[in-house]
Parts: sequence; structure tokens; C-alpha cells
Amino acid sequence: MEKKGEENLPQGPLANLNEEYISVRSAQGRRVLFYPFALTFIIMLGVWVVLSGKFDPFHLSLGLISCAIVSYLSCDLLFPSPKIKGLLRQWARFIRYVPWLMVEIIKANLHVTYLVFHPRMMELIDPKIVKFRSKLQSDLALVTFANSITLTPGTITVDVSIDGDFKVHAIDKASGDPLPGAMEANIAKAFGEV
Amino acid sequence: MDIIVCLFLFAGLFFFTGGAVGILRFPDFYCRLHPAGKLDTLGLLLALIGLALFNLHHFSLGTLLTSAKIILIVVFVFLASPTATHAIVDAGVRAGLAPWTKGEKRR
Amino acid sequence: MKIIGLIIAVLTGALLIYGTVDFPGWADPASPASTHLSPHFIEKTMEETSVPNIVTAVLADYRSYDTMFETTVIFSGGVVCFILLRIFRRKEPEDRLYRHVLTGATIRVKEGGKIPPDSDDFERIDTLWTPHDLIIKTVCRLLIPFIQLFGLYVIAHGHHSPGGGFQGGVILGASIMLLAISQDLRTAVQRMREKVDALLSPTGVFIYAGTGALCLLLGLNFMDYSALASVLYVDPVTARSHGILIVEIGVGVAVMATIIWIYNNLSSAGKYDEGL
Amino acid sequence: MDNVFLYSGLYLAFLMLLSLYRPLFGPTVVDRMIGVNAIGSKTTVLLILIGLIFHRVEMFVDIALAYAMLNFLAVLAASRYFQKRKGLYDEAM
Repeated sequence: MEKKGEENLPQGPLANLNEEYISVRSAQGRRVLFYPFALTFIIMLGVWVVLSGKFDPFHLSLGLISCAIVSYLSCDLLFPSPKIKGLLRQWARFIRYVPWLMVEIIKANLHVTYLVFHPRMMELIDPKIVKFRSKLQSDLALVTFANSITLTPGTITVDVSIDGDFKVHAIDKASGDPLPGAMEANIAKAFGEV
Repeated sequence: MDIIVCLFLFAGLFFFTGGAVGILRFPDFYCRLHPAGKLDTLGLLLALIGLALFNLHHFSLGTLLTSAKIILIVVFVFLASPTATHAIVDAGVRAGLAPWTKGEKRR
Repeated sequence: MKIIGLIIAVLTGALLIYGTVDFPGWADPASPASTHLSPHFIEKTMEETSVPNIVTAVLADYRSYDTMFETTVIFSGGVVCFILLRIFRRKEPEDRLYRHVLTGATIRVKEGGKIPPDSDDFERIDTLWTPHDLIIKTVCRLLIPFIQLFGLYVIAHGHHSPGGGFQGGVILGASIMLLAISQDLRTAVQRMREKVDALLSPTGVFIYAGTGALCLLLGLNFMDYSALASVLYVDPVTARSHGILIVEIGVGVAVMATIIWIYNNLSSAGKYDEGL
Repeated sequence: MDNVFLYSGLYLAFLMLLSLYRPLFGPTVVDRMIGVNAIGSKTTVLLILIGLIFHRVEMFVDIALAYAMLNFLAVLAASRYFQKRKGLYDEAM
């Protein structure tokens, strides 16, 4: 389902929404569009080669058939909107975000491990719920942000609303305060929403 | 080579230990999710990277692909584990489970 | 009535236990199975069927008659769930709830009120209450195609890896169930309609039995896949290997459809409106 | 190296026993689910370790992947079931 911000809301009556708003819901009169199909097919083929590890013609043809079946069944799950322009650049930016996330994750884990093994752990932790509003727009950016929060310093996403309202459970003061902070900026950069 | 593999594996086991102990020690449901959601994920990442490296000992296309498959598991878990954590915490919130605050008795 | 059932169950159990007394000892090397059957399977499987995984060969070739009826049992399980649980005639609930997709507002439609059913802007939600969870929805949306591909891989590589029709079918079914869990049952049913389920489930059994019957028609025994050599234009050994693959596909289709069918009926108590 | 893997596997099994405390005695249903989830992620590593001990990794990787997927599905389904159909507190309360 496509999430649209305030400024993207259609001005006219709701009836003349176009196919930008195609949702997963509309599977009934589903059209299989070419570009999503082709992209899904290529990705699936790559995964198949890793999974299969056999390169004789028989298994490769089985792979082609399987990839076609999967792409036909669920290419609109992987690419719900038919717009795929600039997708490659976005993925490249996203891959640059991953190392930063890994460093953060390791720092977070050392912190939590320190808490776990601390003998007076009960005095150190001070759980509370932090609320804030994120400026991120698209679904994927919001979900990446939420999952990154869950993986990093002592915080777990409790709830995300469709407008970007976050509720986060932080285990102590030090981990809850810096939100949203640098992570949101990095994700905004990764998804081109600066 | 073996030393690097052991280093990774033991680091992973260390984080797994932290996760298991944390699940036991923390005072309430929300706090217990922190070790369960984070430490287990990182422990799995480190342990599986170590094992994938060890698998490359006899280098060939087959072992390379097997290692790639192990990395595929890591990627899958990194997508799935925060989501599962979120699903559990969501269930807790909807049920109206109040978070533990400082000074209360542990549950 | 309950006591009679208990007596019957206990009697049956006692009879079964009595029957096992005559079996050869546990892992007895001198038992007939270990002296004749197992060595034959271990030594000859590769040259007779060219399948490296002996378990697959035994399951789908040497003992294929057994496996065919296992598939049939699964199919009948689906049919039983359908017959017992499915409710066809029910009153439409008086109020229907819709969610406006773009804003997340919930709208209650009284009886008689109309919202265009094919609109993308409103989605039907349950009267009980369906959580709208962005994270779970999006992540599951991204993961489902890969899970489906993995299921197909497991079916196709039953010859070389631990897998085959049953396991792959379960994984394929699980992917559709994941859709039903992460969004709701209606979405999953729209993607995999009840009719399709009900047709695919016997189709799988039919593929299995039909392969066997084809062998019979081609002049060899039931389920002797080497008869397929003349149809597939390969030598008899490869034909047995391919025959196993066809049978595995049949099993996979049957298991997948049946599992989804059972899940749909169980989770919505046969009403097909509100999922888990 | 095999010995290292063997003892690591045994240690993992011990950790799983430790985590089993929550599913058995956890005060609420969600606590039990945390325990089950933790055991599941350890099992994935354990399966690959077993594969390395038996020198058949390429087989056990498939099993581990399938296990990870089904574990994820199980946790999701259980959480959805408990938040929709049941009261979340312990059955004894």
C-alpha cells in the first residue's frame, strides 16, 4: 500500500485516483505490469542461482520456470507501485547506509550486554516510552527506520503510525535521548528524502 | 584462519549468552525484549559469519555458494527478527501490559 | 458414550501393541528388512534411478504407492475441514467497516450504504478489529516472494537435498498464510481464491495418480516410471528420475493447496471474512 | 576444529535450556513467546553447527533456512492470535 504525505493527497474527488495508488488490495483486477515483472524475475534468478548451485541445463530450466511463476504470482508484492525509475540509485545509497548501521548495532549490543551482566542492573535501567514524530515519507523509509531503532541502542519500536508517529521503548536514559537524531538523517539520505 | 573463525564463533556465543541471561534477569516483558531482539540477532550474525568463513576452507564454487546461502540466512534473520520483536511488543501493548518503571517490584 | 469411546481406543491401542510383539528387534541386523531391502536400496538406487538422495527415491519410486495414498490422506483432510467448517449462507453483517487507505480513517457503513467495491481507496476491515501494522505488512510483503522461491527450490531439488514435495508444499503454503497473517484473510483469499484451492488440491493428487496410470497405459506396471522413457525421449534410468520429479510436483501442489484451504477454514471458522 | 564445533553446539544447547525457563514459567503469554523466539534463533545456528560436524553443510543450510522462515511465521501467527482472540494475561490469572 502506498503511503502518501499530506501534500500528495489528491485535490479533487477521490474517484479519479490514478494507478499511482495501486494497493496490494486491488489483487482482484490485478494487472501484471512489465517492469515490475522483469525486475522481480532478475532478482529471483539471482537468488535461485545462489540457492541451487547446479548449472546443468535441466536445473537451470527448472529455475527459469520457478522464477517466472513467482514473478507472476507476487511481483506486485515486491514492487507495489509501477514507478521504478531511480530504484537502482536508491539501492546503491541504501547499501552505503548498511555499514554505518552495523557499527551502531555492535555499539548497541555492547551496551546491552554491559547492562545484562552488570550486578546492579536493576538500578541502572530506567525504562520509559519516548514519543516523537518522524519526517520520513515513504513506507519503506519508515519501516527501515523502525527496524533500525529496534536493532540499535537499547530501544524498541512499539508503534508506528502511517503518518510517522513513533512510540519507542527505551531501556535507559542514555539510549532514549538521542532519538531520532543521526539515524533519521542517514535514512533520509539513503532514501533520497532530504 | 582457524583463529579468526573461532574468534567470530566465540563472539557470537558470547552475545547469545548475554541474550539468554538477559531474558532471565530483566524485570519485565518490555525489558526482556531488548536482549531477545538485539543480542540474539548479532550473535547469530557473528556465529554464522564465522561458520561461513570456515566453510570456505576448501575453496570451490560449491563451498562458495554454500557460504552465500549462510549469508542469505543472516540477511533473512536481519529482516525478520526486528519484525518478530515488533509483533510481540505489539501484542503486549494491545493487551494493555504496563511497562515496568524504576522502583517497582520485578515481575 | 464417552466411556465406550475410551474402551474402543484402549482396545485398539492394546491390539496395536500386541501386534508389534512379533516385529523383529529394534535395529536388528538379521531382520529381513536389513538383510535384503536396505542393502538393495543403498547399493542400487544410484544406478537404477540416478537419484543421489536415497530417501527421495524410496519415497517416490520404490514405495510410491504408499506416498500416493499419503497425498490422498492430506487431500481428504482438506475436504473434511471444508465440509465440517464451511458456512455458506450467512447474513451480511449490518455495519461494514472500511478504512480509507490514504489517511487511515475508519468509516462505518450502515446497512444499505454503498461504497464502490472495486475502489482502491477503501479497504474492507473486520468488525472485530484488524490491526493496521505498517512494519509487519511491509516486511512480509518483501519476504513473501523469496519464501515462495525457496519453496519451489525445495520441490525442484528433492533429488539432491533434504526436501521434496511435502516440505516444499508446506513452505509454499506458509508464504500465502504469511500474507493472510500480515494483512488479513481477505487479501490472501483474493490472491488465492477458494475455487483455485479446491481445484488445485485434487489436481495434485491427480498428477500423482495420473503419472502412475500413464505408466500402466504404456505397458509397464503401475508407477514404474521407466515406461515414461518413450514419452520423454530419454533412457529409462533418467525417465525414472524425471518421473520422481513429476510426482514430487504433484505432491507439492496438493500439499500447498490443502494447507491453505485448511488454514482459511480454521482461522475464520468457515466464514471467510475475518482471519486470524 | 570438529571438537570446537561440538562443544560450541553443546554450549548452545545449554543456553537453550536456560532460555526454556521463560516458556515454562513466564508470567504472561508474551513472555513465553520471547523465550520461544530466542530458542528458535539459537536453533538456526545449531543446525549449521551440526552440518559442519557431519561435513554435510550444504544439506543442513537448507534445513536451517526453512527453520528460520517457519520460526518467523510461527511467532507472527502466535502474536496475532493472542492479540486478537485471547486475553493476553496468563491463563491462571
